[in-house]
Amino acid sequence: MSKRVLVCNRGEIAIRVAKAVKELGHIPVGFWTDNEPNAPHLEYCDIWVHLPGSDNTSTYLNMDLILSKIDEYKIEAVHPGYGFLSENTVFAKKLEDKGIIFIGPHAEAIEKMGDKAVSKQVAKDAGVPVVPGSVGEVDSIEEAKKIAADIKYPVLLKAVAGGGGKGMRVCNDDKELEKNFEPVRREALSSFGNPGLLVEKFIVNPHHIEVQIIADKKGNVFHCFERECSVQRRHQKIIEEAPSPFIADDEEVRQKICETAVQLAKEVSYDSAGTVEFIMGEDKSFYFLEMNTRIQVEHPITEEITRVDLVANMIKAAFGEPLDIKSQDDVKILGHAIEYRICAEDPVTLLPAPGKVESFDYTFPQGVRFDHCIYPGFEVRPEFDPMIGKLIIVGLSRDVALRKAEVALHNLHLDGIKTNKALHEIITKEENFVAGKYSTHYISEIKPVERVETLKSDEALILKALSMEMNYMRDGNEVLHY
Amino acid sequence: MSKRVLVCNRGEIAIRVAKAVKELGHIPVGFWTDNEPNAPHLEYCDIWVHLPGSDNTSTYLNMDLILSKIDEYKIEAVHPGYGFLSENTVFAKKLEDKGIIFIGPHAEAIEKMGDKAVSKQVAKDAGVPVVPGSVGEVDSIEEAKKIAADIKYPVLLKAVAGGGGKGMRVCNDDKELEKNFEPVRREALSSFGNPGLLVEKFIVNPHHIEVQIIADKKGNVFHCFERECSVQRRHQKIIEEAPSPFIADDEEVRQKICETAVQLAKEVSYDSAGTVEFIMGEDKSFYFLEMNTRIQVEHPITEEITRVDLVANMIKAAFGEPLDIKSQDDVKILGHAIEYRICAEDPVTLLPAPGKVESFDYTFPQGVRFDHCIYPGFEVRPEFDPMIGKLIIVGLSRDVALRKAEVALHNLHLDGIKTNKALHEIITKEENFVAGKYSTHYISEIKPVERVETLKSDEALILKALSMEMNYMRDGNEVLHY
Amino acid sequence: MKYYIINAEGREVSFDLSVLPKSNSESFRKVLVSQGQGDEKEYLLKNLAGKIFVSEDQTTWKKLPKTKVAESLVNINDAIKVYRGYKPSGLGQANAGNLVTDMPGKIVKVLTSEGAVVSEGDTLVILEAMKMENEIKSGIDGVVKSVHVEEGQVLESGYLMIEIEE
Amino acid sequence: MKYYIINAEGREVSFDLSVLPKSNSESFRKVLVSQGQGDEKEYLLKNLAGKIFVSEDQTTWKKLPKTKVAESLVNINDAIKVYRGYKPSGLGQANAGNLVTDMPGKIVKVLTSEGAVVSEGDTLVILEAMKMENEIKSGIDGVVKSVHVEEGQVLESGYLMIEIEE
Repeated sequence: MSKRVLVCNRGEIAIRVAKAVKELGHIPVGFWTDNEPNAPHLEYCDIWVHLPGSDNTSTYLNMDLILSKIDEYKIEAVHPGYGFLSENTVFAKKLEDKGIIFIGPHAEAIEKMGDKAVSKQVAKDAGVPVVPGSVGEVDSIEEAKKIAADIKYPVLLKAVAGGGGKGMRVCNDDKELEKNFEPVRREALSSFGNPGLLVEKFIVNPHHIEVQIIADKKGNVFHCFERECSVQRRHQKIIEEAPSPFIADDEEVRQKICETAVQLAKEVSYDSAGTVEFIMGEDKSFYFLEMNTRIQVEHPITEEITRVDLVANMIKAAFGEPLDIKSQDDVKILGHAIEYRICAEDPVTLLPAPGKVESFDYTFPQGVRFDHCIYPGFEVRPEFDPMIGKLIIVGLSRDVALRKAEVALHNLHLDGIKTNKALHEIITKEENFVAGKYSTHYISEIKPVERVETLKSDEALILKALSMEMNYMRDGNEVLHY
Repeated sequence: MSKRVLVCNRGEIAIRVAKAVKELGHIPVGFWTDNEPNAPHLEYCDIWVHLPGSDNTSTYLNMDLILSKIDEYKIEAVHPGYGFLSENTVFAKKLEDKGIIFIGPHAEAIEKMGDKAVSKQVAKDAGVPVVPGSVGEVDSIEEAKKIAADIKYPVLLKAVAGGGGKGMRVCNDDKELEKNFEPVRREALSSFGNPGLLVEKFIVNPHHIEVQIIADKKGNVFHCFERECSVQRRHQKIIEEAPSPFIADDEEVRQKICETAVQLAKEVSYDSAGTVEFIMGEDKSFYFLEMNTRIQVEHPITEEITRVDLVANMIKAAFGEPLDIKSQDDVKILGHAIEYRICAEDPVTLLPAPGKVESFDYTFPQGVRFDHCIYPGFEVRPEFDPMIGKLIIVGLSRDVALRKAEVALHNLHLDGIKTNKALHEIITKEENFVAGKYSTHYISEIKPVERVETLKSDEALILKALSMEMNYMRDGNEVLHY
Repeated sequence: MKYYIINAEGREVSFDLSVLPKSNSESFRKVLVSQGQGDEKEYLLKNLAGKIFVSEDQTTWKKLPKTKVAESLVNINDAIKVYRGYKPSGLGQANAGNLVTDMPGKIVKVLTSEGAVVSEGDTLVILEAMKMENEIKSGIDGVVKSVHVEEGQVLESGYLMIEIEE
Repeated sequence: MKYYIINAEGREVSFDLSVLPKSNSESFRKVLVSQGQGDEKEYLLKNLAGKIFVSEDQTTWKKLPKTKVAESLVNINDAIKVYRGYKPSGLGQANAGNLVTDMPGKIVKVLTSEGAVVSEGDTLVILEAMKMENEIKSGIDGVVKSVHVEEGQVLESGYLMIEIEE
């Protein structure tokens, strides 16, 4: 029988989650805030709940307010999406205490794995190789320097509760460590409501490879193979692909890393969708990095090559229902998928660039999936993630996917806001990327976008005017006036 | 280097083909006719060519006019889509003579396989089992009766050049044969420009199972497994799925039927995308029915379970380029796909119902592909096929696909025209279909749609008015007046 | 705004629809619908991503089919005529004597007046629509019974401009 | 229809745009654009499935981005102001003395006339938009230099209604 499921998030992931909630016959409940009264995910929700306020701290991060709304609207289950409260143990616990289903792993698993310091220890105990670094939280700059001295620079300074690259900084010496310590603390607090920091060894020319886990409450833990997420900028993933072109057809390594991930998940009796992140050296040796105990931005590429609906199965798991997968053999790879994160950012300065979408249109080839929250008039707010869409391309092979990707990117038109589309187009044609040869330093190695062609010629201006003129004609044909 | 490719068709298939043409870096050229000046496929074409006239005979079936346009606009290749001139040997030959690439098999293959009478003989010679019946065209009712007497009633009367169920009739005795002979001739002439008829044994409770072939000009012939097309009405497919739930996990039969199809294709050195149709008895014995030497309506379900882009590869084959598939082992099945043909027809009388689409909207779950040519204002013309869209659902398993299908159908909203959506919804919940147990007589066995809920209550009417009111407000907010 | 809805079977629904002024704090419109005294109902309407949603309690919302056709709504098996504002005589079947706008436009000139004797083909109104001036001619010989428009007035489709009696 | 386009750098493009009457046989609109004598160019515009396409030869067509914003077009890194019809003084920076419509609407009442002495806050025009009557007030003390609107007139956004001199 159908349950009221709170989609406790916004943007494209809220839409993705609401779709899955509906697919399973439940009732999606969505939030809207004063800074986003026209939140596009509401279209997929049957019940709309107002969260007063215009900053995340008073809305999507406001646990008490959200808990009161959960009572008021008789919510039976909560899907946290990614970011916000998705890996907040306190939130998960409070829901557990209320007898409300948290669509994610049990609180203890979040506590252990969601917390990088603890998870590292758990991994060690399980015999999973880890990157050398601080065992627990680092509370002072002095302690940080001590650890850095042990493990040698360069070191990586990162938020305990972090993820998705937010709250991370590489430091090459004590001076940089001092410079970054406090800023990263602040970023950690504002982004995740937790100022805890870690210090660990920074591996040179690494690959970021992660394994998708899906598990149920009956002890079944399956992997859905790996994702290559090495195309990053400032530790922020911008292009992901599955399977990894680095592992390529080295089935031995693929099996090893996937089984390692399953082993670790079993260690904490993991019972939901999650991702085990590894850092892989050029000799294909890998170290456990962290585990994300939530659905991830890049989950669609895994869905496209395995046909496993991760979000739907995550919900089924939380409800104690059997997964669509009966055995590990049900999970196979067919084809190759690439995800491009479409972000509202200045193509030259590469900084987030909020604004209002004035025109939005695309004509994609067959084999393209676009998870997004864009519509003409959609406002990209500075308070929110500039990532507004994910262009997912799938083909029989990587070559086919790249062929389709080039055309898809070219035919995606977003006007009114600045985006990183040009960057994606450059990368898609760049020889090293085409060859599948890149580490996490790729972006800093290739030439960034210098200038995006602007509306220069009179003709271009005139065509804009013609477009408007035609709009009036069309609408004039449909509209009644008062 | 990029070629001008004529998309010699309209509707959803013209859009599908134009997408593939663009994907491969070529220039799609599209036709528009006086009865469809706003043909939606033009959006995907860079060059628009006018075919004067408002009936198919003077436009899409007008070979001479089309050939003259091909000269005028310097077309280098032609994709015929399905229907119209897609299996017309004369057309293919004339293009060959002009040195223009016909995106389909070589003319001789069309002649041999496109012609049911000849193809049957070819199959026989190749040792492929065929359904007993007339060897060649039947020119007179007397001859038809003689054959019927030999092979015993019931017999199937069908157009030589036919396909897609058009120009077909079952006759149970001489009387019915006499009654149908002339009408079917006329239908054959008007639909395919060829009045030739065949008479063959009608098999009781059969399954319609077909195998997808993709081949290149270097002698590589691959199959992309089978499709189950037994949900038919008046020999018109309305729901197809892949793989076949009837063959299910009987890999032996699957291999046998697929290899038989490849063998037959090789017999005529087939060099494009094509489909070998079989009729399968309840003992899983199968007979060759016919070969469609063109892309088929239901090609997407094969694309979704194999990830092979059939249209793109068909074009590559015609241009003598290597296929995306290097060996038969590259073709694997992952998941299960179902296609629902969305037709503009009266849900009660089941007759085509032309009209104008007044509102069109959907919110689909993840895993749905919708190949269509619908937009608000789109006019379904009586001259054209009432099939305006194909709702393709894919999931890890058939159960998952059905789960998604139910929600997808429910959330597809088409207003202004009558459609067979209600029929699809009933079938999707019907126990025999859910169990995957059905023959080609399925539709006549299940209860048809009796009545579709209508706009009755005052409230419903008021809500319509509110919707309008809101439209004016919205547009009034955007539109400039003169 | 008065609404008249007549469906195919000729059944008529009429009601008063008033859109309340929108306060800045609200992201939706309040609409009052009255089908007669006492019987008043408030709907909340919201335009989201170009789609229209309706709610009665500001919590449960459902999407309304966004009909782009102005004067007529056609359901899967039910044809309906909708008139806004002025209730035309002749209801559904506006005849040759009822000059009804078939597209939105602005009255440029009214060339007749009540009581005037007109004959078929006479231009009675000039309507500017689609940036063209359209001469609206009488369909019959007769007497102008009433003129419902004035110059400068902006009209929707399906609006009865002039009625003529034979 | 006269067009004035001023982009961020203040560069101005002005041209005459006339939409030719549409014949029934044509499914597209012909538009003449003139940037001065001799320099005239014909464009073909077509609305297809709600999208806009342009062609110069009726054969090769390309899609135009369908901008829904009326008075301003913002390109990926270039802000542009567009005025239709009347060329406002002050170009981009319409100031407190230039009353410019910020939404489409219809003039209900004009409460002033040329030469009138007005002071800041005086209501000079009542503009009906979004079914609400909006009082358009003077932003400065001064004398009404010119009135460009009349009652009943329907205006687009960015239209200069009244100019006031200090």
